[in-house]
Amino acid sequence: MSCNQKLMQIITSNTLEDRVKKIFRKVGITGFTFFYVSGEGDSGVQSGHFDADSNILFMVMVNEDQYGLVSDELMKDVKKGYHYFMFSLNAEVLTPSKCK
Amino acid sequence: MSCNQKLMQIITSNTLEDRVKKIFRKVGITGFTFFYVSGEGDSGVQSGHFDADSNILFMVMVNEDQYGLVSDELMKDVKKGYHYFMFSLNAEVLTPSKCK
Amino acid sequence: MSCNQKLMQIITSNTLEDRVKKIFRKVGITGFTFFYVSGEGDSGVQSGHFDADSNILFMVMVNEDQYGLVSDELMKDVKKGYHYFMFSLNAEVLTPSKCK
Amino acid sequence: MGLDAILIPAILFFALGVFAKVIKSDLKFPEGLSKGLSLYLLIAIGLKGGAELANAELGLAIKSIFWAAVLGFLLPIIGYMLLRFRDRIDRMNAAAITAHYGSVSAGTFLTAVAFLEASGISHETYPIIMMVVMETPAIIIGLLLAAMARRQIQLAENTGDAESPSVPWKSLLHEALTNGSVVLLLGAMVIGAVASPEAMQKVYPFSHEIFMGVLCLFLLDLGMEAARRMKSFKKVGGTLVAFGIVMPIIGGLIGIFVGATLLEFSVGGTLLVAILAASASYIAVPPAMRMGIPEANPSYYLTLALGVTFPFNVLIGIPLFYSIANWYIGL
Amino acid sequence: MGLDAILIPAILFFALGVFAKVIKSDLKFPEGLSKGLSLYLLIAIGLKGGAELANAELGLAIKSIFWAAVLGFLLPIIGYMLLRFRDRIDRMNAAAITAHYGSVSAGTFLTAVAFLEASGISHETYPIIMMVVMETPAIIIGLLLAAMARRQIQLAENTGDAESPSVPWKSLLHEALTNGSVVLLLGAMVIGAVASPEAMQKVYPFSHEIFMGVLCLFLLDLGMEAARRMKSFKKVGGTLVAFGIVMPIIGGLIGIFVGATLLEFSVGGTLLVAILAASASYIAVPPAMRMGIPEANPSYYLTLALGVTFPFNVLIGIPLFYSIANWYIGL
Amino acid sequence: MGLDAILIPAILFFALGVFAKVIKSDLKFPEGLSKGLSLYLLIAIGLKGGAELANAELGLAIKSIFWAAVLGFLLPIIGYMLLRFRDRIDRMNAAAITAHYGSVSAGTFLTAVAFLEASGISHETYPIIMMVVMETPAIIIGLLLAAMARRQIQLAENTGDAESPSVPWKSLLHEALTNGSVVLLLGAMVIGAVASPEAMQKVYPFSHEIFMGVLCLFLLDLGMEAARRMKSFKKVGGTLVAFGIVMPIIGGLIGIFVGATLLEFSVGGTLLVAILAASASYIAVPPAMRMGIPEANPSYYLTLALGVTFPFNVLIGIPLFYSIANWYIGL
Ligand SMILES: Nc1ncnc2c1ncn2[C@@H]1O[C@H](COP(=O)(O)O)[C@@H](O)[C@H]1O
Ligand SMILES: Nc1ncnc2c1ncn2[C@@H]1O[C@H](COP(=O)(O)O)[C@@H](O)[C@H]1O
Ligand SMILES: Nc1ncnc2c1ncn2[C@@H]1O[C@H](COP(=O)(O)O)[C@@H](O)[C@H]1O
Ligand code: NA
Ligand code: NA
Ligand code: NA
Repeated sequence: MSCNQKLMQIITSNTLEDRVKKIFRKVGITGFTFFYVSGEGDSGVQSGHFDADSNILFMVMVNEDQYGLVSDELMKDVKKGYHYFMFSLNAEVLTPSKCK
Repeated sequence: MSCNQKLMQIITSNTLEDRVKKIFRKVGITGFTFFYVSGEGDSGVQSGHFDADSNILFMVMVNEDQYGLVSDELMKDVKKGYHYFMFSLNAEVLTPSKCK
Repeated sequence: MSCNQKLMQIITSNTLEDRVKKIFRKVGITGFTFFYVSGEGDSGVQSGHFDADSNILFMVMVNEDQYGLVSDELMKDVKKGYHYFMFSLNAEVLTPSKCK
Repeated sequence: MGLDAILIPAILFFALGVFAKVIKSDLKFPEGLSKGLSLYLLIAIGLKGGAELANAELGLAIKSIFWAAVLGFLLPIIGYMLLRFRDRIDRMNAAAITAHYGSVSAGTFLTAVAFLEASGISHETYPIIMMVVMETPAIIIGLLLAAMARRQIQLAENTGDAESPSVPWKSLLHEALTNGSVVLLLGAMVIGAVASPEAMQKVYPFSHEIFMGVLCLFLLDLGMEAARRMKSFKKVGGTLVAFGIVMPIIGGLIGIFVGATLLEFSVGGTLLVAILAASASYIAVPPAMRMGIPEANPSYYLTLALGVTFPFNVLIGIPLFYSIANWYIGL
Repeated sequence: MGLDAILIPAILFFALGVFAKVIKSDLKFPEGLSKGLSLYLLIAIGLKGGAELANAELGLAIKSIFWAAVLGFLLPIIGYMLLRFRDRIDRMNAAAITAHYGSVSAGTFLTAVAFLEASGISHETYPIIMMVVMETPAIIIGLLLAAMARRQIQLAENTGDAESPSVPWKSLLHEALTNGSVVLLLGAMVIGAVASPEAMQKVYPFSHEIFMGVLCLFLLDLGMEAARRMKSFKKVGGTLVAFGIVMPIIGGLIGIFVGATLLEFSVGGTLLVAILAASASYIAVPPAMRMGIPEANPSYYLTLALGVTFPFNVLIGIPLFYSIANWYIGL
Repeated sequence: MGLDAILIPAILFFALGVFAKVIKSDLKFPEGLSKGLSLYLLIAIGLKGGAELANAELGLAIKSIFWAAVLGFLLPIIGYMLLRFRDRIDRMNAAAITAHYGSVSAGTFLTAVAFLEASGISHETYPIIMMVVMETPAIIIGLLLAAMARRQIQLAENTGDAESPSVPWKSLLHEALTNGSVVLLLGAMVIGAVASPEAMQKVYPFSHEIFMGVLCLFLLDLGMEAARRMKSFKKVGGTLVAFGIVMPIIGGLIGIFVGATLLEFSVGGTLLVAILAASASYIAVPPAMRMGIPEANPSYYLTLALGVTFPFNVLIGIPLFYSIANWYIGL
């Protein structure tokens, strides 16, 4: 009853939380997980003190179709200059209800 | 000295923290990691304000034997109605003492 | 424009945060993510109440070269007795600027 | 009793929180803050209650405890019947939802206290001990209803026991009795009662003086959270939303009867009993339902308790029950 | 006006925070604490301002609001011209940076208030409402400058619109007006103004009495954060660091003129206007720039606002502008 | 000096925390809260100490500092000898554990202060500065003992240096001296001493008045944490648990001698010195041991400091050492 899906992870500024959630909704994603992280990168140190220097990490498990849709949408934003650090991992989903 | 193992991740309600830990103990798992996350899914928005609407994410690195044991136990709960979002990733463990 | 890289994760005591960051800097890593987690393992329960019993989890996406460099450096510390729980996952990086 | 009765800071901050989310402001509380505030409030109210109950009349205290337990057992049963009427809501969800209405919302209770204090109306302190008592029975009733429902479903489906949760009664009762907020409230009451008054004096600036301000902050956060839950109205459906308003009215009226007639409290004390009966727990009960009735949908009961009943009580219930109590006692 | 004027606890704690990071201490604040402290401070200052403004002179209040808006529009344009002089800083970064200087830093403002109170100098309360007003215009100007810059870049590159961010004006204006700190500050002011003084009295121990202490804790944290940012000076470059000092001096002088001459405030009130003009926002504006000008580098504007201008104002600006205001008004 | 001496709120809250975990309640503090409370307490005690030490006698202050340093160097050596007796505990763990006993637990110290204040017993303030002094020497001794042990192990094993940690003395001394709690305590003391009393007055509601209440909250959390650690008794073994009780008794007695005879303090001041000597650090030292003696097992020293010695001191040590000090000084 398990299935193979893609675990996408997106690390970006806390201030773009709603923007990313809107993209999820747009492509029909109803399940996702997120938490706040710190980090360093091209846009400097994100130490988590203010909204503007906190990072959020989204984890979203998607099937092939959703994967294409959501990464296309996110990539549009990347081209506009938004800093999304995105990558995906191959996962085996064990919860049966999540394999439909 | 590295080895291949499974990184299991389980996302569930904060209120089931002890239940999951008990399962770990039952199958002999002594090492695991967890942290609190927010999310959305079939059981609604988990915004992290109260214990009842917070999520916990468990990460546990297991070998093949443990993998079978722990996923069986967790699946029993899933059948009872508990919401565990479970998946596994293939990992290469580098810390030698964790490869025994 | 995507590329395959290694997602290294290092779980260790909060008190070694600066030590790990120094290693990153030494091998030329400028981008990484971290957050605080709880856990159990050989060094006991890390419940997150004090600096001494909190864990930190580092996520760092590296190419093959960096992977060798950073894991060698970290392994030196492991041999000295430092508790680093380290593993790596195969990731597909989607952000173009991170694939150079 | 005009509009200005609800123009107290606590309620205004609640309204500000709702407003912020309605206009989609990005105002956000850091993680952990609302849990911390809620710990503080439970301790403060417990200490206060304990210190005053140390001088309480034993007979009346026992009577209050008795009627609190009765309310805790009775209300969920009324609620269950309402929800199951014409089979509108399935058994499991009905059991889980109704348990919330037998228990209490400390936030609503404290807002009612603030309302009374701002209006200069005195009140008995027995309702604080009633609050402690009411945390537990509703959970037990909810679990019992669910266990019965599970049996019926099994009989209907003729399935074996294999996959059904054999109710872990021991651990659930333990959960109900050792619930964090019960322990904190009861513990603080005991400390407030046994510690020497001089020593307690040094704790007052923390537990009493800054209390109202902390409550404001807490209600601001709850306002935002309540508004966020309101978005789920559609998913939850009209029946449940209606229940979230009807049930507190029924509870409040029963509470007024218990407070005024059975316990012979003043208008202030009666209002507090009404609020105990009218409010729905969103801290202690949901975790117990998560554990004990995993089949129920958490977004139903959280939306109801927090998105419907809580704002209803804060904005309408408190002044409404106050007026009714006033009128009823004055008869 | 000697050294001891800045020996007030708030400033000393800021210095302690800087010192801790300079000696590389491992002192660390838990996550969420500084966000929580900053919520508290906004509420407290809002309540205080609201209560006092309830008795304010309408004419002067409107005049203050008007000049606050003018400052908010004017300062970013001055800043933009400075940054673009000889094409030193590219358009996008110039627009994003300059928006911060039109808005205000509540932390700096509160330090100035603490400075005045410790020195026993009275001040008008209109600057609090000016602070609210100034949060928004600068954001709008910044976005306008960026939109113009984007158009020019496109014309220059002759590229189509396909990949350029079509400015989502609606959502950005919404963001500017419903920004968390605006809502909190304005909301608390309204509550402070409409709630009955007796009810407010119960909130004071929380909002007034422990205020100075909380401010100290907040500034300790900001001191550490400012010092951490100073490490990025090299990356940011000399031009920008210089701008981070020159701009608040220009702003402060303009602020003194507005406060003393146009609004005819006392020395205390004039200092506060100077600080409004001199300070750079590091809470409200950066998120808006992240959203609206994604092309700009966040480490530039955060380093400037927090690592340069903030410490400059706290340690030098406040006593400096106070002396100048004193001299100017005494002329 | 009966049971009611420990019936002060602070100790009762500690007991409540232990009780909650013993009955397996799900009571939980949000992440970061206990770190935040501990920051607050260090600042508050520092400010208080600084303000009073500004008027202290220089001679006695220097004498206190001297004896504090002696205690900090001496106690770990005694502890090391006890642990190494008959080779019961290996060298690395012995060094790491013993360092904790040379340093102090601010939580225990503050509970002792609360105990004295609740009993109306006055005390000298020099122990506060002694607390600051004692943070560091023990860390250095611990590292030295470990360095010596490492050499011996190498000689025994005849291995090269390749894989052994060449002690990074510079960074470890730096760590010991710039440790967060040292910086905060010392910084707050300096601020308390140099800031003008009028300005400090505004900080008092935060730093003094709500102090006792915050301490209660902190001890509630520590009680839960201590109880959680007690579960590891089995892993840690009887020898270590016994050490965790014997060592504070030895330390306390030496502390009484230092306080009463060498420093000629009153009973109150003597108790505080006894507690400094008897208590084991669980905030400043563990991180230093993590860094400096990675070979040692952290669960040993955390279990001992937090699960054994801390509850022993709070529940038994304080009244015990008080009685002994009383008797000894009365001789
Ligand atoms: N190589 C990396 N490995 C892990 N996280 C990274 C890496 N690069 C960037 N990040 C994360 O992504 C965020 C945004 O990156 P950037 O756009 O480079 O500023 C950073 O703050 C980090 O949290
Ligand atoms: N597709 C998904 N991707 C990532 N996380 C998910 C997904 N679906 C559910 N979750 C997480 O699992 C939790 C429980 O899911 P559910 O049982 O669907 O309510 C949610 O609150 C999310 O945090
Ligand atoms: N098998 C495991 N799976 C996941 N996390 C682990 C595992 N073992 C150890 N950890 C994490 O690594 C930390 C240090 O491990 P240890 O060195 O065994 O004490 C623990 O506190 C856990 O957070
Ligand atoms: Na109720
Ligand atoms: Na400005
Ligand atoms: Na000691």
